[in-house]
Amino acid sequence: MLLINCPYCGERDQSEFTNGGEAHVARPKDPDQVNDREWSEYVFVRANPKGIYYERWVHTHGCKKWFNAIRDTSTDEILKIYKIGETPPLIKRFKNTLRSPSGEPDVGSGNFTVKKP
Amino acid sequence: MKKKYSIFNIVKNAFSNNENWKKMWRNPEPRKFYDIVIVGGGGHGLGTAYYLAKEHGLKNIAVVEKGWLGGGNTGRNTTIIRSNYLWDESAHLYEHSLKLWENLSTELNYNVMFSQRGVLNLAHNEHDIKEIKRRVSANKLNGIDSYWADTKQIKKLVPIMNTENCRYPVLGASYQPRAGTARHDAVAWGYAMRADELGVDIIQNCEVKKIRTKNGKVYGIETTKGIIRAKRVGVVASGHTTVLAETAGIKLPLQSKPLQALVSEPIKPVINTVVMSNAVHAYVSQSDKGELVIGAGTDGYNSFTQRGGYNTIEDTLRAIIELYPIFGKMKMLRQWGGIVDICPDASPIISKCEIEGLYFNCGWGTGGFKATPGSANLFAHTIAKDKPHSINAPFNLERFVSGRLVDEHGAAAVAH
Amino acid sequence: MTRTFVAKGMEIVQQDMQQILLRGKGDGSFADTVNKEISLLPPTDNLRMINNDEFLFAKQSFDQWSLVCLKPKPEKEIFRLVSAFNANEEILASDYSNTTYFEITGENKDHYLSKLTHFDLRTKKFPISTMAQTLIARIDCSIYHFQDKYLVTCHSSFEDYFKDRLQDAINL
Amino acid sequence: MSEHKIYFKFDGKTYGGNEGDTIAAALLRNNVKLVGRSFKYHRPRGIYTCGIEEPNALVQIINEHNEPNVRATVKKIYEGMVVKSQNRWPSLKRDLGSINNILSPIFSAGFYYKTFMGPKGFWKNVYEPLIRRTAGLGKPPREFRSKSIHLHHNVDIVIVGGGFSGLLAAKKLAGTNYDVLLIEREDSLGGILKNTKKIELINDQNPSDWIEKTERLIQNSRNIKVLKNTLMTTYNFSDHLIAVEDKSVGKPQDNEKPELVLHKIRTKQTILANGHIERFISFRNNDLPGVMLAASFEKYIQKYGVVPEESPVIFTNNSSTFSLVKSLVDLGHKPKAYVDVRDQKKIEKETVELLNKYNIPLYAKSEIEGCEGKNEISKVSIRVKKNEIIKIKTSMLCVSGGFNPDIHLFTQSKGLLKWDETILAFKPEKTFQNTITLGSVSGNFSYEKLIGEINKKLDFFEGINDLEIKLNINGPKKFQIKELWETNHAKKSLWSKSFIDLQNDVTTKDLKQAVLEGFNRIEHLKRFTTNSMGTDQGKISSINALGIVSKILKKSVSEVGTTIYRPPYAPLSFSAIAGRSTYEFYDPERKTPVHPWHVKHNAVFEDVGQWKRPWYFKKHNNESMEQAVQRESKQVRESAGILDGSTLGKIEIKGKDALAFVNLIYTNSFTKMKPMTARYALMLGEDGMVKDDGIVCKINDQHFLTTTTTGGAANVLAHMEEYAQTEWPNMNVYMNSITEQFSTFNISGPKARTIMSRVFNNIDFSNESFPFMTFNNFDYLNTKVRILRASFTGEPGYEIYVSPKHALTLWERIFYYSKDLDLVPYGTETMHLLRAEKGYIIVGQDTDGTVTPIDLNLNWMIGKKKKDFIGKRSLTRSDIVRSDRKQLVGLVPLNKAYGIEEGQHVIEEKNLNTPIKKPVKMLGHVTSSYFSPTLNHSVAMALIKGGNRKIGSQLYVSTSDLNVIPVEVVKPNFIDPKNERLIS
Ligand SMILES: Cc1cc2nc3c(=O)[nH]c(=O)nc-3n(C[C@H](O)[C@H](O)[C@H](O)COP(=O)(O)OP(=O)(O)OC[C@H]3O[C@@H](n4cnc5c(N)ncnc54)[C@H](O)[C@@H]3O)c2cc1C
Ligand SMILES: NC(=O)c1ccc[n+]([C@@H]2O[C@H](COP(=O)([O-])OP(=O)(O)OC[C@H]3O[C@@H](n4cnc5c(N)ncnc54)[C@H](O)[C@@H]3O)[C@@H](O)[C@H]2O)c1
Ligand SMILES: Cc1cc2nc3c(=O)[nH]c(=O)nc-3n(C[C@H](O)[C@H](O)[C@H](O)COP(=O)(O)O)c2cc1C
Ligand SMILES: [Zn+2]
Repeated sequence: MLLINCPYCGERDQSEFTNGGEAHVARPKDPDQVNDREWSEYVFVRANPKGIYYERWVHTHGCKKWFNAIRDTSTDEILKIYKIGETPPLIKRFKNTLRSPSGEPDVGSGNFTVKKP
Repeated sequence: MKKKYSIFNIVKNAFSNNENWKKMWRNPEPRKFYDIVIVGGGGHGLGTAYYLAKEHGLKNIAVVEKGWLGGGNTGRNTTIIRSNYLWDESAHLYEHSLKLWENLSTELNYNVMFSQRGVLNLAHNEHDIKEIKRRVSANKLNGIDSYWADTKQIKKLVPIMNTENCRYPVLGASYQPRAGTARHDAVAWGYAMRADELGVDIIQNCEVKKIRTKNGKVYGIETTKGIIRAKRVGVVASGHTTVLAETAGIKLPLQSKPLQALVSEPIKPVINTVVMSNAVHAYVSQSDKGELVIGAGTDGYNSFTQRGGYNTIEDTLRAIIELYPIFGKMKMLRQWGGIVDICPDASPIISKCEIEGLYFNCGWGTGGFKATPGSANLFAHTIAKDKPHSINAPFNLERFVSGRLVDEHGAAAVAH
Repeated sequence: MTRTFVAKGMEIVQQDMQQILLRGKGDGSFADTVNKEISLLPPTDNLRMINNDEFLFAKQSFDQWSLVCLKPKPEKEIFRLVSAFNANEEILASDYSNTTYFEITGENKDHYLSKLTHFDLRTKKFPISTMAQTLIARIDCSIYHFQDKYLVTCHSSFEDYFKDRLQDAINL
Repeated sequence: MSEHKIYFKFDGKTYGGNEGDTIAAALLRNNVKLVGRSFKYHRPRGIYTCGIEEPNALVQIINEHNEPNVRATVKKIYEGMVVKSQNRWPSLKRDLGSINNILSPIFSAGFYYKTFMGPKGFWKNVYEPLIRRTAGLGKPPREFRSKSIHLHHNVDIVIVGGGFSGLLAAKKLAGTNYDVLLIEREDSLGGILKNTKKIELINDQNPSDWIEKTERLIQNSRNIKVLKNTLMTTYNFSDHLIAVEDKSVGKPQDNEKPELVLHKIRTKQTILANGHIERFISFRNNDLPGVMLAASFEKYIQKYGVVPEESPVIFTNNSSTFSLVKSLVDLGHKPKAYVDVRDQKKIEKETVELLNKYNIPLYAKSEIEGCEGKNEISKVSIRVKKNEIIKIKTSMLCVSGGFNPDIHLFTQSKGLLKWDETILAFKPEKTFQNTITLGSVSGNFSYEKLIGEINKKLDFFEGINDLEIKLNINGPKKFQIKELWETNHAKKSLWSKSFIDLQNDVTTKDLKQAVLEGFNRIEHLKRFTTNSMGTDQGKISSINALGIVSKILKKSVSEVGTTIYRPPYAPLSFSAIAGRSTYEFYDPERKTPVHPWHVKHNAVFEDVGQWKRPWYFKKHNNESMEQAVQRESKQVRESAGILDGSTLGKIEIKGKDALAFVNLIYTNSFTKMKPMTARYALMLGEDGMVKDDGIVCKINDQHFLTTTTTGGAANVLAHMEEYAQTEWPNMNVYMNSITEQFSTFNISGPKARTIMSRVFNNIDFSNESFPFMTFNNFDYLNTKVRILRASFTGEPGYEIYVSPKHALTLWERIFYYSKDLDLVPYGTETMHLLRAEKGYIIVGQDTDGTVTPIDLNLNWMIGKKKKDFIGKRSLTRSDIVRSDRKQLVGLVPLNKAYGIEEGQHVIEEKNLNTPIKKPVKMLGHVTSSYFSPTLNHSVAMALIKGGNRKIGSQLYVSTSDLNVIPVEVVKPNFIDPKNERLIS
């Protein structure tokens, strides 16, 4: 259960929010100028990285405002929250396989919890 | 078939104190080159390798799995199998699979415990009723066993269900008697054993890091065990498919989300039918071991952590005890998540792509276990012939450009 | 109708109040328009509420305010205020009077509410004279934190459900 | 001990126990050792532990709604409690299922997968039903509606475990500015101090006095709250914790009160001080009743005052069993033998001295080979020097195989573990969340180091107290252990078993077999053998299994790894998780202000989202829905009807850019529209599919009012907000949902105008001054109304918007004024029928997310000149412009007596050959179908392939019993196609 820091209301339980998928996907300014493939990418294709992910949330059961977040989808850690319109901050990909609880390790799936000898 | 399992063979082994069993599959080191590499050792991947060898007589095949066989969604799903889908394309796909299920234990000589105990999909409002009746009609005309069950029939199948005295009463259901469940792990193991027997190299603990291409053609894969060259690569990595596709420069319309499930403590049988409900979101069946296997809805955010939000579990159990008040005294034994890859139209992709020799089988989302034999069989066909089978032809990648989706969300919009 | 729920160290009174929901930039022209009608300046800090005997004025987020009439007014007066606010073309004012209002007092009010909401009511997190929009008993509510009481509001179609939940939480 | 005896029943026989006894303690008090049968082989099983880790002693509580699988070692007795053993028939002593034990060599790991495959049909009809009959442990519970509640906490620090370390941590935090919650699963604090003789004195006081004093200090500090009888079960992400409190410990359940409270906790820091779990050692028949973990045995003595056996045999591989000996000798009892696998030299001198002092035989460098007995142990075999076996008679054997830090919660939090060679166990290595581990859960098994550890780890908290503790320790100060997971059997037998998972009947042989078959990964081993998949989740067995497997695989335990720990820590009640938001509170029922009137007038309601909407009104009790709908529909067309449309979503949109905004949101163009007029509007998704519809009223270019479908209200507002905030943040536009601020009534029918003129006698409703699709605000009584001339029935109609406070009054006034005008209240079903006669669509019924406006022949609603609107671009994709897409048409049965069923399919075939073997080609399906009382035949709408071109042709519609009905394809407009009545 994430604890999400709404930029307008403060820290709230995840159950108050709705995720809005990838952030910074601009709608084509002039849809008629893009071809079918480009348009289909806008409508259907969203980034789905394992790791650093720029995404949107909306505080559905609170202020109803949208905002952006950077979350590591391999750990669910929220690394940064920023408002709509703000320049997306750069987060250096942090390499910390030890911390990743993503659950598909080499031997037993409990093994990510075990420090390698 | 070399490894013949039977009661005689079991007794024989019993008398040697069970100390002479043979390995179910080898543990080979990867070769430098394969004709075909399948990425992903789930049911779909192992099955694909099996059918490539068995039905297309192909050799020099490897399955590369980053963890352990069946450790992905194959090993963490609620095992519901049915074929009563709305659109013709889907109905043909899942019915193809269901027919294979009906003979799978015999075919593999490994009991996958396919249990045709019937599946009910409940209707809780007028909108559900309309949708379900439409689906039942379409199923019937497609030759699939599908019926409208009224509350009385439901009560007969599942006496413990609370159909009236609840917020959203049960008004009816679709019922497919041939549908049911299977023992998920056995499916992966059975396919693995038989594929191995046909010469397929099954390589575990080997993560594919990158798909290499050259001049628009597949060249091979980079793995944690080194580079493996391959003429054709089939990716069946469920939740991780986009991660792999991206390394070949391909963007797929998939989102990976957690889907959670839980089991209760085991009890003597009380529910002999699989029951699903969309409006009151929960589905349940009881395993042959006695625990209730309960599925939740997907969590609404992308994640690769194989766990989801606690609120989803709470919502699921609210629905469960609303529908089955006798489960108020049951206890949750264990709760887990898988990562499902969801397509915008809730239908899978079994398709070639713009890179020659690269094939994708993905987008099964919350419902691909039931498709395991069918999907594997059709994917093998697609790879072997470099051309889709007529059944999987509609499930191509082009559909997102042209708009010819197979939208299995059903009537997602609500009336009035 | 004033309805009361009582439990140990806690009392809930349902009140008749009225409300106007305001949207706008919150700039000078916004403040002027509002001030002219009710002689109150809109709070500028997010989640801050100010009040006098007549009105409670709270900023719910950067472009949204709620104005609660703590003492009932003739309906005509509300209509007048709404149109006066709406005369400013950069303000949207909607009559939100059809809302349900509960005042909760007593030293056990936090404990009691914690049966129904995950919201952090500790004063260090939810200071006096602030407001919050959150979930109580799984429905959308606003909570206004007064010196010695909470004012909780929700949509009126949830009124029956909400009252039943309040009573249930008292019983158990 | 307490004088007060409590009487309860176990398997029909009455026993007496003491207050505070668990079922297990009370049974041991009565010398009952056999309490259940195992899962697979139905072997007799007894009480193995004294706590939540119990794998064997699971019972059913009959008088608590038949609750199954209750741990006898946790559940406390009360007067009149009725308990039964599980998984046996006909009785616990003589259980038919135990025949499985004889067949056990066959039931080896993975047995099911290798057989039961043929002949055809046998699996389904013979084998599976047989297997299912043996499934499960307890019997299903009985119906019951729980009153368990939730309680939320927001705190700074949670301490899990009120044992020695937990108490010390709390003591350090007492009086600070942190809000602290201390959670202890037992009914008292103290943990190991209460359960063992390990500590003699703390600051020169005996431990129970020290606990009491410390507890008082904690309770008096204003910042620490203590919850007892509360089990921490779940450690979620973001330091979100779930704990469950048992409210009916030692008393019968009161069905009117919460029996459990689920605590949902948000914290900043979590201190895990939840201790350790003792391990066993596998040997032949290590599952026989009478085998018990050594620390558990001591806990029965210290905590419950029960001595399960005065002279047991003790078997150990570590230093901890000293205190068990001490506990026994202090009471004047004497263990029969003390068997230690360690070399005599390695055994702590305190232990040797104590054993010598009381003349207790010590067998060093020896091990238990196995034990014998029928329903409980009668003798044990000890392998002493040079493989020599000696047998000793005893009824109990206490085993200690070392300790595992109780890492379950820690790994749930995603912390990392490390194998520690000195304690031979996994212990926390790296935290993932804000977690601190203290005491034995952190792998610190030394009391001396405990104070230092706590001082160090809690140092960063502000204003923390100093701890000064002096300890007098009984026995060895340092924990020492020698690795031993399984002892050797004296001889090989097909039937001899040493167990690893007692609950799921997994033997060490099964593990070996699994490895032989290639399941050499721990997760495979688990699934193939079902090891640690029981209700105890392998609390005492899973690490032992790793030990054994690592030996077979010749790998280190670290390399083998653990299986993943998943929540909950121990089985957690469904109804506690669900809390109060179920049964009567499952989902709110939203009601309109006129609801009471509807109830009074026999409305039957339909669930639409959370709303209760009148579906139809029963004129009398015998009237069927069909009759009512036919009557209502006819009456609307002949005179007038009124519908409560208050549930429709309503949105007020305002701002300088409002016009541009609505032009982008809807397909229609609103630019040329005159102020105070209205327009039927469509909303698409970016994929070009119809998403919602409604009426848009324009007050002026800056101010609009729109309606949405009832079910779509929230989504439509969210959709608008999303675009306004994220896509076009520079647009000056605001919107408010005003759904609940206005009640809406739709009056329509030939007499609608008369009714309106009577109710609002100052308004001119003539076509000239109040034309179709215009609206205005009016003063009415003490309030205001907005009236819109629009219709969804094809009759002249008006929509009245009024403040909900006045809604019921107005509604009643309308009836008052219509007494002689035959006004009928109608529900959603009649509304659906009337609009279908006109060919108006219902989004969600005639559309399903795959339908474009073009498919619906609503091209006229697309603002052709608009450069852009949401979904526009998608309408030109190749598949969307195909002329053979499904299009909306009307259907009329050729034989007017036939009714067409909704959801049936339109086909070209005259007959269906049943049973259907080959798929039948379907053109599309019937989206709406009603019997029109006005036309006296069925009218239907359908989405069929190339429908527009098929107008006038004959096709067939299937029926649910697989017949066909010939139909004519027509335009979907059955009544008043020229709209003459509508605008009359
Ligand atoms: C909780 C839950 C409940 C479900 N319930 C049902 C149900 O009731 N009925 C139903 O039909 N379906 C259900 N499903 C869906 C179903 O489980 C999946 O659709 C199906 O199992 C997918 O099979 P697969 O073989 O494609 O994928 P998987 O079994 O996930 O196999 C993919 C494999 O690829 C491997 N892999 C990934 N990346 C790499 C890489 N880079 N290199 C090497 N290997 C890699 C993974 O480790 C994994 O083993 C459920 C899913 C979940 C999570
Ligand atoms: N020398 C030895 O033989 C030996 C062996 C092991 C430990 N030790 C020592 O024993 C001491 C143990 O102290 P400690 O405080 O770590 O353990 P403890 O056993 O005293 O306390 C743990 C407490 O946590 C409670 N608890 C456990 N899980 C819980 C849950 N999920 N929810 C709520 N409560 C829960 C238990 O009921 C118990 O009261 C340490 O000092 C350690 O060094 C000594
Ligand atoms: C159909 C099904 C039945 C299961 N039954 C049990 C069970 O009886 N006991 C148990 O501990 N786990 C059971 N599990 C859960 C597994 O232990 C495990 O949690 C799940 O496969 C996910 O893997 P992971 O937890 O290792 O990530 C079951 C899983 C499935 C899919
Ligand atoms: Zn917010």
